[in-house]
Amino acid sequence: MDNFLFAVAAFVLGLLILGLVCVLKGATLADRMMSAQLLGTSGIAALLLMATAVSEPAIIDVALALALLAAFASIAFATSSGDRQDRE
Amino acid sequence: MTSATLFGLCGAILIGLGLFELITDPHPLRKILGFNLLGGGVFLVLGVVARRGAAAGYLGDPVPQALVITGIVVAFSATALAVALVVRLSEVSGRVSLAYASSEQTDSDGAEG
Amino acid sequence: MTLLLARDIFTIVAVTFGAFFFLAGTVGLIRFPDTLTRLHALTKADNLGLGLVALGLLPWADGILALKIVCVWVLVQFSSSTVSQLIARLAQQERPQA
Amino acid sequence: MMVALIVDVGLAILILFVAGWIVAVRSTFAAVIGFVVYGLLLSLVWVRLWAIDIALTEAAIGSGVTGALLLRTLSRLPVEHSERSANGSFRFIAGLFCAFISLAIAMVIVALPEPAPTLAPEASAGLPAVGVGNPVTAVLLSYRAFDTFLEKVVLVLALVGCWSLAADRDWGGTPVLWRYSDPDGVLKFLAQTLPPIGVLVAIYMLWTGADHPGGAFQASAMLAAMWMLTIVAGLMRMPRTNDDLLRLTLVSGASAFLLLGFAGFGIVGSFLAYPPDYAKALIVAVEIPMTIAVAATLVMLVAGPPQRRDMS
Amino acid sequence: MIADAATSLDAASTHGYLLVLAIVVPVGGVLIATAVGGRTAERTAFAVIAAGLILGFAILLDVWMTSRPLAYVLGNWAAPLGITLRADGISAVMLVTTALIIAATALYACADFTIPRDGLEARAPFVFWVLLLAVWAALNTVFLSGDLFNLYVALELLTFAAVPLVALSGRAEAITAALRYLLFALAGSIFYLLGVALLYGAYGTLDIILLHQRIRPELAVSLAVAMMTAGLLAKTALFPLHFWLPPAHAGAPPAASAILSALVVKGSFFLIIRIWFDVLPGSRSLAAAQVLGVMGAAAILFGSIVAFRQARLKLLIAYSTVAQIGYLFLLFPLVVGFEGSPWSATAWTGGWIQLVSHAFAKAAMFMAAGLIAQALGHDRIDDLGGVARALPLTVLAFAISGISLMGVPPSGGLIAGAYVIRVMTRMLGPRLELPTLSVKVDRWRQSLPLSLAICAMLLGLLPLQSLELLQVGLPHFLGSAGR
Repeated sequence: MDNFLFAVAAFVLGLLILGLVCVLKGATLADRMMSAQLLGTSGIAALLLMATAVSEPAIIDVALALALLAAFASIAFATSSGDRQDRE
Repeated sequence: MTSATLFGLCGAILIGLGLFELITDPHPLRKILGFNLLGGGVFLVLGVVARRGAAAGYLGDPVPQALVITGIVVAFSATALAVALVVRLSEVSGRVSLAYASSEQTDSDGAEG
Repeated sequence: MTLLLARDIFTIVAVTFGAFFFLAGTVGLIRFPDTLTRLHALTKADNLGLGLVALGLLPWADGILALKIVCVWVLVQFSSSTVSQLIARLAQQERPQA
Repeated sequence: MMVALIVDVGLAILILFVAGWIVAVRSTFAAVIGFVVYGLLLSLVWVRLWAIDIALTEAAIGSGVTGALLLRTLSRLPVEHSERSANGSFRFIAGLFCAFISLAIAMVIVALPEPAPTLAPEASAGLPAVGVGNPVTAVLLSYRAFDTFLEKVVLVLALVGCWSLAADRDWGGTPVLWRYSDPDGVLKFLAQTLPPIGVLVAIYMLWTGADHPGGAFQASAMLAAMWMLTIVAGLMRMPRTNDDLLRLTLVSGASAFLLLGFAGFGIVGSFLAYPPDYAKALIVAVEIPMTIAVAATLVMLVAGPPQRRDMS
Repeated sequence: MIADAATSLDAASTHGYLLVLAIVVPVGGVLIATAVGGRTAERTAFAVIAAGLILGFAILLDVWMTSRPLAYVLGNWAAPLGITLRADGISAVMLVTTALIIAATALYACADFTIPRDGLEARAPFVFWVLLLAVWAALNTVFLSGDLFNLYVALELLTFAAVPLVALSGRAEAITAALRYLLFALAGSIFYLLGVALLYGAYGTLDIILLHQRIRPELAVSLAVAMMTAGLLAKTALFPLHFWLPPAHAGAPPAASAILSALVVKGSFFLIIRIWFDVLPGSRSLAAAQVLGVMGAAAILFGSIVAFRQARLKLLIAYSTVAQIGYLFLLFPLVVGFEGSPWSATAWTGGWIQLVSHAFAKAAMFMAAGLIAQALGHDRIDDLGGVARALPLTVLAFAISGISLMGVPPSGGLIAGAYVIRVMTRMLGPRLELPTLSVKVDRWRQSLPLSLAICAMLLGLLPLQSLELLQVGLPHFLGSAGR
């Protein structure tokens, strides 16, 4: 089971690369940020999987912290880029 | 190869990449990013040292781990100060560049008191 | 014994489906034509992908830990829906660029 | 654990890919987004290195507060794309030089002694005297408390340095985080629901930090993020930089350490030593002001120098 | 001597608490000044300076009398787990030098950075007083800490205190200079940290004395020391890593320039010495020392020539700092090259006297230049004619410190002499009418650079063999003249 969970974690991380390509290609700010949000969620999923695979509950705390803060960074982006447009 | 060595090598490359960005990119904000890449690499090396020192029932040596935490806080403070300087520079001079606005030796009567 | 086996199967199924939604979300993000449909794909990954993964892991966690996992999912829902709204607004504003 | 190694290799490749991209991409904005992702990946690496405390710190700082800081900075700078220095040969030589440095470091890392020297047994042996179960917390708040004390001073100085960049007339004014008109009230909704959870998580991190991964710094990053959220949503006001309470809060972390240090002088006869029976209680007692002080410092650092006039 | 030091690992010296106080008192000052602000900042600074002077001299006296280093084990956690503070001869000397120069600078700066009587806090005074104390705290930590990572935090503390001082004037050039300085300093300290990481990975300790006992000549050590030295060279601004220094030191307010040039660059230099002579075991690489020596010599030539060509007094002094830093590095090939012979001890003592003397002279020069610029409203060298009659004491201070820069190392006198003489001839040069002074400068204020300059001069007259103090607590490498 541990190996299975690890494998899924690896798979989700592999998707991360695809997501990164999105960030790279993203035509608009919104696209880039969506990809970054997806990356955050993927990271959280990978952490949850790893936490169970290696039975280290503290890793879930990292996921918790990421869930709170990655969202914060996204909001910082979405709102502060609005700020930029107001000025332009 | 163990995972620790793998991430250690990863850290070594990150150091090179960060240093390269720090040296070659003229944009100060990118230099700051370069410094952070570099810092990440150095912390990773320290983390690898910690992981290798697993003993006494711990999966890593707590001393270097604590050093990394202190280092991350210091690096953040550094980033904040550097970024504030960049913003101020662009407010004062209207540009984001490390080049000096005028030649160093021109007499702009800027002697301060 | 069968209970343990059932738990394994449940986890494998749920996590696999979760991973599938992540895949769908990512592919959607790359392939869909405009920002709003891409946003739709993203929310699928956020809601269902993470949700199923979390669901699959729940049997392995006890008490407070299970609560934390649920908490993680709820938090991601909160922020993802908010960010989606903000991004949708942003997308409307900068449509000419896209 | 073959699969685990594959995950690690994948992670290493990913992180190098992102780092290379940060270096190569032209748009500074894209580089900043890349940097947030870099922080996220680093915290995964820390998990894989069994350094959960660092993973928490990196998640809090790398993808949270630093991300906010850099994005806010971008919104204040004129939009411009990074102009590459045309000097190709300089870049080539610099590249060679950096590659050489990487190679040298790699050689040393591969040749590090086996078994590796470690202070883990000493750190473990000292734990009963400190009264906490998390060895990293013991290092930060007892064995090497002096480092942590000076690090709090570094934060205060960074803020003084940041404020020193204000215009003279703006001194004592109020920094501006960033504004969002929030037409749908979405942000307000989030700023009302998220912070209670965030504060709860922060308190949990602080409390659990004594015996499990977590601790004051992670908690303060969480508090800072929540505080910024409420400020951006307009639910709370940014304090003035000459506000007495703010100033006191900012120095309270380092000051608590200082008082504790002198208490150690008086009671145990050594600076920064804890009386054995109260060690854990004292550590938590220092961590609480420290958490609040660092949270306030982080918010003010992201917000930047004070301003008096209206931004727009 | 190592045996002495090793016993002090376990037991703190009787007066070891002085070391803690020497760091904690200025830090406390920083915290109080930041918290209360307003006029308190200035008052706190002077209270701290009084206490700091006493502490500095007390530590010096203790080390001198007992001929043993002072040590203090923080929190009762002995190395390798904990951090030990140590004061050997060179730390004690640097503590006192720093205290004296900070005190003089503070007196000098009162006039520029008075907090207005209405009690409203103003930017520049607040920042200056807080950061003056912070620089002091950081330097004392650099001089006293016996732990490599703690030294990293101290280095960063120094950077964070020094950079805003450079930008204090708020002009675009000053901010650019500060930003460059910050980037150099950050890169420097992160490489220092990398070296620390590698050393810990190889030997499992951060304590300088333990490391000295465990260290062996191997690749990890060479690379670590190379990284740390390179990082610190960038912070010390040794040629060719000096680019950031002249605009940074010339663009700061005079009181800040005095601190930056006299003391801050010495902090990272001190650390290089620590690593080379306290951490490394006996066999130091002469080749590496010679590389440092050659860079030093290049810095002397380059700095002096560029200084000679400057049109502005402050820039001239800043470039002469580049040259003076070069002189400091001549210590390496001399001490390493003569290792084991009495010459080594002479070179060691000579190097330290020169460092201290340069610190006093540089502070005096920047203060004098500040007074001149304030009085004349400019600092163009070509228009300095007649200033000697208007500000005789200041010009005398400038002359004496110039002579002490020229005189201490006999070999370098000529090059340093050229630019000093150029400035002096302008200052003393004939001019039909007295220059119009835009501001009147108090006599007591002029006496500050003068007294620092006289200190610098007197230091040059010390006989080189007599100072055993400078060798207290050093590992044994200086030959028979050492203890």
